[in-house]
Amino acid sequence: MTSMNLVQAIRSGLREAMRQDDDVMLLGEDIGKLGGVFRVTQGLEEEFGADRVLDTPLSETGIIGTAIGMALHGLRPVSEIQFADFIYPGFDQLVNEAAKYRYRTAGELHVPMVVRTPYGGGIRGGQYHSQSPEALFIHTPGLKVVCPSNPYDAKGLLMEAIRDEDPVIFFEPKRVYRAVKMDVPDEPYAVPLGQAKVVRSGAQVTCVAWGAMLYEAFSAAETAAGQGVDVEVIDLRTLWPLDIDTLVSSVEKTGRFVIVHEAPRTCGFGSELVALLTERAFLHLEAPPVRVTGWDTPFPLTHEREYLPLAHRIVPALLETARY
Amino acid sequence: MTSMNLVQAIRSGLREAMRQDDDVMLLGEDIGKLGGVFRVTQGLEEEFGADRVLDTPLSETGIIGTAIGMALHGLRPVSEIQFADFIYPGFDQLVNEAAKYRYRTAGELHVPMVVRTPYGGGIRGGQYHSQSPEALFIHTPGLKVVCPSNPYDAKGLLMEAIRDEDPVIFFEPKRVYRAVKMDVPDEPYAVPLGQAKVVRSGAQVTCVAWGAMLYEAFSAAETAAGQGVDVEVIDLRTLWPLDIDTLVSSVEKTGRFVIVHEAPRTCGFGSELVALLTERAFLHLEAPPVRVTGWDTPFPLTHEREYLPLAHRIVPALLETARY
Amino acid sequence: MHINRADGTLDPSLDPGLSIDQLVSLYKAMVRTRVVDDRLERLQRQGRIAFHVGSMGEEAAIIGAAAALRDHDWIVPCYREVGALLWRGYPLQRYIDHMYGNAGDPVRGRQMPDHTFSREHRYLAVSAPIGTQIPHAVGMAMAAKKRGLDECVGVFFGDGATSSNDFHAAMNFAAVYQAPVLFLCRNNGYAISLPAERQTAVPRLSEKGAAYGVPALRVDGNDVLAVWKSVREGVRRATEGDGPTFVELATYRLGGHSTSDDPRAYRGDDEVERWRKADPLRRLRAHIERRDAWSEAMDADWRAACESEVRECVQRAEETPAAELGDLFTDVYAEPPWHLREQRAQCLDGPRAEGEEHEP
Amino acid sequence: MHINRADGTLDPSLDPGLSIDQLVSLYKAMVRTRVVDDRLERLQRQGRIAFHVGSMGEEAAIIGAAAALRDHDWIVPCYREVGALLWRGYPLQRYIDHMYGNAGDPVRGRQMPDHTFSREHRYLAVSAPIGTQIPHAVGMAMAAKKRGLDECVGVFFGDGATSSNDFHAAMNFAAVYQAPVLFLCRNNGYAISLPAERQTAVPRLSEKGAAYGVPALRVDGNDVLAVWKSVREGVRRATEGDGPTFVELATYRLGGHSTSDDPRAYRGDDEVERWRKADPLRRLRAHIERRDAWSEAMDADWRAACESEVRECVQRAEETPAAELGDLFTDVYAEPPWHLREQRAQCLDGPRAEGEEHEP
Ligand SMILES: Cc1ncc(C[n+]2csc(CCOP(=O)(O)OP(=O)(O)O)c2C)c(N)n1
Ligand SMILES: Cc1ncc(C[n+]2csc(CCOP(=O)(O)OP(=O)(O)O)c2C)c(N)n1
Ligand SMILES: [Mg+2]
Ligand SMILES: [Mg+2]
Repeated sequence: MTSMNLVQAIRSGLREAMRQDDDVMLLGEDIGKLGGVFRVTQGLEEEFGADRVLDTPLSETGIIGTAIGMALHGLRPVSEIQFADFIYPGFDQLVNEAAKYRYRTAGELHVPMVVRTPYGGGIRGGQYHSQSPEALFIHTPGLKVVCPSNPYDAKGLLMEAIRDEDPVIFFEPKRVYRAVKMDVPDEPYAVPLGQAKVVRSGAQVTCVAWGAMLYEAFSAAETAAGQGVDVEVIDLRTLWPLDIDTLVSSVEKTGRFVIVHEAPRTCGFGSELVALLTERAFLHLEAPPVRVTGWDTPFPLTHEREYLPLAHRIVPALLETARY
Repeated sequence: MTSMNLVQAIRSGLREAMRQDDDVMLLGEDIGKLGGVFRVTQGLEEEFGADRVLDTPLSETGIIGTAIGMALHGLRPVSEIQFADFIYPGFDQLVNEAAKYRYRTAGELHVPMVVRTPYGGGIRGGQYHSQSPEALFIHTPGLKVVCPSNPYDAKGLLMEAIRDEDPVIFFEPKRVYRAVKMDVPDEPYAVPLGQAKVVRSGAQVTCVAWGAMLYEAFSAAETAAGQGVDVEVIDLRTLWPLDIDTLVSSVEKTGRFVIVHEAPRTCGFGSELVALLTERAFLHLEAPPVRVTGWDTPFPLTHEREYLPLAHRIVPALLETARY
Repeated sequence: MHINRADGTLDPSLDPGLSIDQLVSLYKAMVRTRVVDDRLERLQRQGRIAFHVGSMGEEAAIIGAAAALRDHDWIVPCYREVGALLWRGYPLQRYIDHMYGNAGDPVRGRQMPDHTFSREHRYLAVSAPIGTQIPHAVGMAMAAKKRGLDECVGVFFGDGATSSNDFHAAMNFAAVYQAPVLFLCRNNGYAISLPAERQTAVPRLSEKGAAYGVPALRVDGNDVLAVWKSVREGVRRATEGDGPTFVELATYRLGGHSTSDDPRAYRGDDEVERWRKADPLRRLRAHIERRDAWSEAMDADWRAACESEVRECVQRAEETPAAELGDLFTDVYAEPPWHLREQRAQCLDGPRAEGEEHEP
Repeated sequence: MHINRADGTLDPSLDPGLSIDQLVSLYKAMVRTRVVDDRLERLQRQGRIAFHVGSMGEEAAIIGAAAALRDHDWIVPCYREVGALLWRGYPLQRYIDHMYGNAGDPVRGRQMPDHTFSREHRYLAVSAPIGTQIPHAVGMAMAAKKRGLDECVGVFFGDGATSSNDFHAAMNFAAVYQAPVLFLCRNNGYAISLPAERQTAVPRLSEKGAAYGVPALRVDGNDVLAVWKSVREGVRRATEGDGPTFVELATYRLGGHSTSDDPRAYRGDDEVERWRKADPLRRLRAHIERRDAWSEAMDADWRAACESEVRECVQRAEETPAAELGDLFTDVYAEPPWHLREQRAQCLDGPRAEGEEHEP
């Protein structure tokens, strides 16, 4: 056990995966000597050599496209996209190729690869260093989408994602990178994909969040508790495939739910969660579902704290939902 | 008035827009001599010349990227992306550039352009000639998304989209291209963006659809009527910004709704409609919302008619919802 | 480069010295591909299959390149290279089953006709988006190199694909990482309707190599010997650690882009006629006939044999039932998650589509 | 190309004959940009601004190119060219307000520092995604050409951007449509930490022109005269209908990539020291001093004037209130639709964020 922040835990996950399996390769911009702009891969080029840690030219098409080829050949590439905002030049390769390869070869060829990318706001990054595009990938059959909120889960989920036989988009909450520390085993371990975690159990309202917003949801739940409202907080951890059972049982118990995410509200993942839970727990619902999300604007700079669904916006949503 | 199919009506809209305004330009692959693979632009190069109808190299990045430049300079480019499935190489330009230009220049520079693209299944096109990616663009603040179901609306909406000051993605239901004929004025006219149309009024269930699936919804409603269930069918026409009032009043009246779309269910536009209507008409709802959509797989070939949400799947949804 | 002259003689200074048996095999493969193409086009016109994208006129470029690669080298196709797959021994029946999307289709009716693959024959899966396969080839080559395998990758694409994002990224990565890959650019004169001269301002696509530091050459793609020789040289370079090579195979698409196309809308018959005279089959035939290894009678026999082979495959394909409905839901992920299990049950237990879709 | 020698003399055979006044103005603009850069870096270290991306060492490339364009030609920037905007007379106060994202910021606190624009100065808006501006420039140039305007477009980008999808598409479209555009490639040696030698396998980025049929040359980007002359020649070509030109401005980024960077992680001090000797300011100063148009005293005065100008702007910027909260919701569309009106009201009427975000 070592006390690690999120960056260190992810690095540890990468290192252990590379030690275990010579086929694990890293690709990305500035991930070599510099160790990535967030230093996640620091020291890995030194340990594993420049032929396993590829400091690539500036092309997300090239990174993701060649990673697909490597995966088809049996390697396990883990790409880093420097910011989620810059994933779009590789979008075609992800949604038309990686996601569909297994299907279009009836399972004979497939693409076991991971694309890691820091996402979300809160670091004064404005519209191009703050985006949360998870919904685009959840809408794409064939991709898995993971988003850890803490160092322990991050390492375990990442190692599991690397072992997974399907392409996984791994969103890292950059606001949490250095803000949270916790004990993390030094050895390899797995946190299975597809399992959400009830981080606070409560009886009156279910609050679903992931990544950096989990902390806001949690803090809002504590505040609400002070005002007599008992909130259950669920950290999704894997966004897709979703742990539907955990969510439905919680909402069946509470009859009320609030979804929190950073991405713009419209067609965000929150809308899918509202739809699924409304469809499946309709007769249990005692209040309209509520989404507390980023606004439907590009991500701003100066007012990012008013854009993000921080606790000050979650608390009233929880109270109103509970008292509806 | 001339009886026109969808292809002819769209062509007529393009022709009238180009006659009215010398700044309207067309760009796209094979849109010149060939008139596009669906022949929508047939004859336009001849009439307006190769410097207003640009038969471009094979690059969606180039088409959309240069169109943005033209729009910034005051032209009104209308690009054709040969199939919606091929829009992703230009995705970055659409979501990071076109969508955000006005915001990031505080309104001083903006991008009045239209991207036309045939979408959807039903022509035996398999996974790369059948996709319906509207949700990805609806999730992107700054873009408008239009999808006509018939020739009259198509021409009027297209002319309005070309005049619009914001970037518009214009999805053309290719399954309808030659299947529907109706009287269309030869002269220019507008169908305003942002207005849905109640194409069949009914009291018991609201059924929302757009594009090619409108016909399936309509037909299913007729079948349901035969079984004593009175369905209101709404053709969205503009997907975003949404005509929320028409939808909410309908659902307040019926208390029940079914959403139909071709795209995969998860994080499709249906989830947003379910969320919005559940949030806003919660106390009126008498049955859980239902989505009848494409399955969460890549678009198949042989079984495309079992993939699409055709009437045979909509009818039971309507009946069950009505009788819930 | 140009070796096989129209009169059937070879340029002795360039002759790569293929045996006459090899040349006859190449010719036979080219004819077989042509016969299959012809038949599929007719089937499409009869409405028995939905679509076909053929290689008429490009057989030397495709099969010559496939022959120059070694059997264990990967081929990464565009969509027009089924001749290369058949050259490698892919069963014709399997291909025809694929064209019908029936239960024998290796992709289970999930892709359009002419979008097949074979892991066994080291032939990657066709996808429609132009250019996307090019970085895959580079990634595979990088993997082979990292693993120290004596393996290279030949990737096919068209003149149009040189404008794609993927081409640019792939060429650059290949050169930077010195990947053992061959860029096999079938310049068949058109990207659907757009002539290659309007695709790019450079007269020869091989000039594009210079931007990346990828050695590039242009050869007569209708001359199977020139194709073979240049590709084999690329294989040598790749396997000796000299990195990628770009070979422009200058040829011509004698047919439409696909059965959905109407080439008369954008090109004249005279142009097509000119190119018919440069038909790669005719040229190679002149050579093997000149060497008395082939004759009019053998030609007729071979064509007849190919035709009856195709006819039988078609018959069997038409008797084979459609791919199973349940197949719609498998292979999205390694294991089907809850939502796909649920949707599969809904679909299989739900009402079946009957008759036509609904249009007013 | 190389004109201004280290000792301050000019190569007479290449001298473009700029007047001494012009040269002094260029020098002064370069110094002013350097002073602004210095000050912003310090402000960032003091936590008074969030971020800065400077141009130390690249002033000749940026300002020389801007000067060679005519005032009505559009400049399409990457993010490191504020020197070009200031050269065009953009008020320094507006720039500093932008750096603070305050109420005077022309982009209303919506973009990161150094992402400004000015329609009035024909300087398009900076965006962070690398390369995306390059096709915009080509589209603008195509528009200018279609309208018969005597106008061209100069687009800046870095060595890293040559690997982008957008570069590839833009170069190709520019050549195919003979757009009056200048590709101004600031090769400053690095894309963040990746040296240009590993960005691509070609030693000179100007070799990339050959792939597209875009005439290309490489000049010493630290020599303002060589920059000016080559860009002016490109302007001539563009406006005479000869289409695009690619100019590689070979220079060096003396500072970090941005204030977030730590260049010592990937390059040695000795390399930086070597390039400091080639500082473009020093070289031009040697020339104008040699012609007695500049002196030690004038230099000190000018630097002091620039410093006090910046200081005043900073002070005013710090006194200016933040951009308005309501601005968060405008300019998404020409007219705000219902959902944004609703969200705006929710936000303005709702609780305000206080204190810190919540982390455990
Ligand atoms: C990204 C993308 N855009 C557009 C298309 C539509 N399309 C299919 S084939 C084709 C032309 C391809 O030309 P080329 O690369 O020369 O190959 P050829 O068909 O001539 O062999 C186009 C534009 C596509 N498949 N993918
Ligand atoms: C598409 C994209 N990928 C990655 C980044 C992150 N990034 C910002 S600047 C930069 C390097 C750019 O290098 P270069 O083009 O040489 O310009 P320079 O900063 O040297 O002026 C990178 C990788 C980005 N902004 N956009
Ligand atoms: Mg071609
Ligand atoms: Mg650089």
